[in-house]
Amino acid sequence: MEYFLNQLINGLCQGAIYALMAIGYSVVVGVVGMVTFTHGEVMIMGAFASYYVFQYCGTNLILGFIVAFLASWVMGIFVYKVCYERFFNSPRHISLLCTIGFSMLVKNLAQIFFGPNQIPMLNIVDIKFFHIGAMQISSLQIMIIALVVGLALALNYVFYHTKFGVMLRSVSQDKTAAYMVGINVKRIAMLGNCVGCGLGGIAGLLICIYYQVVQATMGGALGMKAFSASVLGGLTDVRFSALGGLCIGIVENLGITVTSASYRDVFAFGFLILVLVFKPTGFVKKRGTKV
Amino acid sequence: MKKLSMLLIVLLVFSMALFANGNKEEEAAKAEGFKGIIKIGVLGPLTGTNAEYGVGFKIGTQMAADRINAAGGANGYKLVLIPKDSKGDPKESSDLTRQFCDDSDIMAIIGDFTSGCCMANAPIVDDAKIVQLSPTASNPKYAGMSDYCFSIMGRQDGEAPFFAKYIISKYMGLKKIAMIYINSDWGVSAAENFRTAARDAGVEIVAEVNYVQDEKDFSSLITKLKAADPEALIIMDQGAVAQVINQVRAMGWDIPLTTLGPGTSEQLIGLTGANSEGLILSTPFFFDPQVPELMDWKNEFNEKAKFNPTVHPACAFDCVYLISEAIKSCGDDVTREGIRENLARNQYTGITGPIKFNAEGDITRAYLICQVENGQYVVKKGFDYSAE
Amino acid sequence: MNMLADTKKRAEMVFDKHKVLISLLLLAFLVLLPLISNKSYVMGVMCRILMYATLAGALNIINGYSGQTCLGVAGFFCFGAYTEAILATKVGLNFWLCIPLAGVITALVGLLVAWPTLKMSGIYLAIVTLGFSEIARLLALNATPLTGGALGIKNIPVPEFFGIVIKNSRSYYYLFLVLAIVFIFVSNRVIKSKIGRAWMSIREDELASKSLGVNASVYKAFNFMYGAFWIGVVGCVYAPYVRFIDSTYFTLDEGWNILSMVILGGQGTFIGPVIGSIIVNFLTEVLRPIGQWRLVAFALLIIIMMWYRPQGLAGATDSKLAGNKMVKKLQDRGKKHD
Amino acid sequence: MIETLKQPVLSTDHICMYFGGLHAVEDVSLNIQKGDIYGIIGPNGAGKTTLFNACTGFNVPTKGKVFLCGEDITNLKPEQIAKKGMARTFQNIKLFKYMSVLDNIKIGFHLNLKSNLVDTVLHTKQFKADETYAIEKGREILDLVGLSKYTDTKAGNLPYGVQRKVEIARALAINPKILLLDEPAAGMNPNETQELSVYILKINSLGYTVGVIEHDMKFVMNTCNRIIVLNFGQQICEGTPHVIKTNQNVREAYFGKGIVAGGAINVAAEN
Repeated sequence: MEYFLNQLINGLCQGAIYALMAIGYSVVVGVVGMVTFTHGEVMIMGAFASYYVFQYCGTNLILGFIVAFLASWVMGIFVYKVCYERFFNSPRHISLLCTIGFSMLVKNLAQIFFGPNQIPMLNIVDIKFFHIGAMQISSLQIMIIALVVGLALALNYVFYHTKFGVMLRSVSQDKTAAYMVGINVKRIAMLGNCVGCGLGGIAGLLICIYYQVVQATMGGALGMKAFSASVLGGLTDVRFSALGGLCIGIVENLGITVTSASYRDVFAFGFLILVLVFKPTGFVKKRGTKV
Repeated sequence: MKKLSMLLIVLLVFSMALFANGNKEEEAAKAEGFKGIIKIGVLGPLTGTNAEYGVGFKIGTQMAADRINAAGGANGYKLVLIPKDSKGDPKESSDLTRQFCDDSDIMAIIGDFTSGCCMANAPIVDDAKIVQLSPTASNPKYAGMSDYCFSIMGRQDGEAPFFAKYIISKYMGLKKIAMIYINSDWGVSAAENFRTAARDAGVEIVAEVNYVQDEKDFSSLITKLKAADPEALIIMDQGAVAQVINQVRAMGWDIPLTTLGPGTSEQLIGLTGANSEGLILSTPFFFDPQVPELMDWKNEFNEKAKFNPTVHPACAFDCVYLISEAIKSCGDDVTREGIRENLARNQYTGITGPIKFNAEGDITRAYLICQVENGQYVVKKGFDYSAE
Repeated sequence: MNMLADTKKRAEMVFDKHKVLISLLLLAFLVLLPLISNKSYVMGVMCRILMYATLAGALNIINGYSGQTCLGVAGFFCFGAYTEAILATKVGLNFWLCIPLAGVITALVGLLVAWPTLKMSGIYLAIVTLGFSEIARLLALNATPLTGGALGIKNIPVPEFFGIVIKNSRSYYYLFLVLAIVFIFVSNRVIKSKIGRAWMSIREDELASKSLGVNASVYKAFNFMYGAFWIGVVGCVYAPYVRFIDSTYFTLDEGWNILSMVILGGQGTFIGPVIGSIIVNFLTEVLRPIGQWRLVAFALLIIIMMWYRPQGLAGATDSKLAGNKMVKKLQDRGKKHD
Repeated sequence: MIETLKQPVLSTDHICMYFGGLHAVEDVSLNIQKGDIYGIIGPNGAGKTTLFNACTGFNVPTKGKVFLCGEDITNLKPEQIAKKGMARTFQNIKLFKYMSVLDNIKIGFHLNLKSNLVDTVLHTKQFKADETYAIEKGREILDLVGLSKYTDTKAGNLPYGVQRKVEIARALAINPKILLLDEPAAGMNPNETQELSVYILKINSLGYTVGVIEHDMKFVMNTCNRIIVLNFGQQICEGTPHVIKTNQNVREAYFGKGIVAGGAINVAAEN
């Protein structure tokens, strides 16, 4: 029993990270209105940035998160300029393929400049353990879950209680209409994209702290997880995407407990496909913006 | 229809580019006073996840070639190495192997790194009757695939039993262990052999889990293993060992760790820091600080590569010497078949120890027990297993 | 400007006149190539070009002609190859029987994948196919009793053709050549028929084609199956060609690789994927020395292509694939007329 | 004989279409007889297009039934309904822009072509017959409606008015029992509208039954022989142009009578 609870905690932690990735992802898709394949790479760039900060300015977690956020923000600008700006009126698949190209570009450049090998990220946080009966949870896991929840709430506030949030939502719902009422759609879209990427960067850093390693080739798989998580959440809905992330994380880990880790992605994507079969738009009732 | 002709033109250009070749090296070598040149193809993942090892191959082999040529070459012939990047991708590897096979100047192929690539190349080298001598392929099925396939890493079914019998049961004196291994051709066969050996040695495997390449999160696996409460954990992998170790410690599980695969890799210690303290592992070969020429070799390598060598480049180094020995004993008419025959027949002692191929083209190695003590690999000779 | 257009038209007319001649020339060149040089390396590369040309072509049927986004080509490839390998090694079935079997099985898998997402927007199909591709690979890696697991399947028997053993890459070159020609011939006929028109109408405007009685979901599903069929067939020929397959052959990168051929070469035409395959494989050979930078170059090429020629080098200019520039041009023309 | 005359081509039976709280179409019953040119008019937001969508299967009606020649087609999919013989055009032209006019028509013939995959690959008689049929009939229709000079131009390059005509011609290709036109004259200048009116009358004279949504009163009055007026989803009048002209409710609906208009504005504000 405790064993399963322990596994549940692992799943929860994993899921929390997926959730954070998914939140960023769904902000991007929601506001820009186009699907991206670059999210994984963007996240890893954030992680690398803060890795180098840790190298030269000592391990200061807060600083690390800020740097990761900003680095990915900048990446977001590039992504926007390259993959979105000129494709708002084009068929969707074009910008999609463009993002695929961009992610290939970033991934390989990263391999060239940072090397293909794993780079250790040790002792960023000193880990303590708390025992509740036979089940244990580490301070790192608590930190991750807390941070994710906090960010999710903050984002929710920004989205639904600030002027900026209203602009973001208006753009995500109807670009033309937003334009009519005098919102600078392209600028807002870019900002939204950057916010999403920034959150991705934080997620990236968290992942690397959790796995204690950063590697240029990590991005692809993570990006796909983020993608599937936010698809589960209906692609554009922040809260449901977070839920999707959690679900995938838990399903994965519980699946692994009964079989083997070789089936991890089988569980993740199998679950996704199953949900899509029965609820074609994921957890949400109806899709927000048409993507 | 413009497109059709466009296609035609592209094709023509393309084929022209393919057929164009020619070389001046022969004359250059003659001028230097060699009888001629003998080319050896070197395959390795110079890029990609295993790049570290591929680069190791390149440098190790080049060091060997330089030494041989400095000493008057292999039987008067200058050895020229042609390193190519297989990226650890079987398709890529096969193409490059074909390329080597076509080039009649190339007398032998050293490589590839992974067993998968080597096995993909086996039919090709078998057709071309050219030696494929892999420094590192340890899949038991590999060498048997063709008369022209050789490996000097020592097979899984050599190392794993040693590990079970001597390290686990004798040296550590344990009865219950847990096993985590990578689900790749290497890992699976390693685990397989370990299981059988463990059964013979009376060691019980209370839990075993596996994972695929590029796995990053081991927490649930570790929880699983922890639940079985073993006396020690054995990790079978090259790439992810460091992560497993770190995550085991990150989950506050202080269990004796042993690993089968990475050998005495400096990178491993770099990646794990204090976490790998006390890690026990087996290695066919160890850069023993007591042996000066080994240290020289290590330093020379480090100058060229800017990182410390594992066992793999050392094996690659030996491969070149093996080939050159084979060439020597070929006498004057050096042929691919000739090299194969002599390679199979010869006996040679390289820096990684004595090498004598069995009928299949594999060798059985003697292994050392190492342990990590304050960030250094230390050879433990707890008892003399070789006597048994 | 107008002059230029005229010369272009005239040139095309000339080419049209010599259409047959050119294609014959091309065919002769391809058939005689092995006699010019039978180096197994050259042959190997040619095999790869032809194989990928067919794969990309099949993918183009899905992505290019019916405008669906399939990213899981590696998965179907995997299914085809493993079907052949298993049937040939475990059951001892004749290679030539395996071909249709592998095709049909892959097609059915394709249906299975496409079905859940037919009613949804393309992006869902994209993620589902992507997931499927990974699932297929992992199943191949883990279903040890059937697929040999991580150790893969080795010594796949080589096919025989009336006593001629198809062993070296030269004979495979002819095999792949025939396959490619058959594929293009058949698909060309399909595209130039009711079915092909229906596919393209769906690509251009699904609502309109529905209002004309085109059963969009059925045709999309069929389109998916058709593409999957050919991918499976190629996989079936590929397995004995490499003699040894394991799951590492069918990673997502393989999928991206094939996709990039379609993108660069051009979608919505038959010549496009062929050119794409030639370019990518040619660059692969030529750019070997620069190692990793090669992939950077590919990535840049893809982006540039999306920026300036979304339909690809030889893609269908007069289609939705060509993106908004074409639309704008048309609208302007329309305005002028008003 | 009498019955067949009596039986309407398209009829809706107390059809309702609700979107959440919004009653877009409320209890509308209309009968379009063979040979009619049936106008559906009403101010913006009166639910005309929604009614069309409900008839053609693009939306499933909340309540009520739709009959095509006495056959219940209420819950069928658009393509099935098209198969039953109902063609429609769209408010914003939905041509296959990049295809030639003839190809557009060809796709219209989709339902009439019988050849299957085998025929296609082997180029059997069936296939050849189909192709020739498609091309000849296509040209025939284009001649009929006087568009033959555009046969090989790309649909997207045509002027707006002509695109309309092509779209209608394409709808004719499925050889429909009834043809529904959604605001064909939208965005046209008076001359084009005039031409269109002639065009539709011509099609009608070829024996096609036509249902048309339109704002342009003049156009409707000159073209249609029966008219239904919708307002806020409810049908307020049905009959010949003359009846409509003289109907009090219609005047109110269009030119407003204090309360009605006021109420209207309120409702509009709510939705």
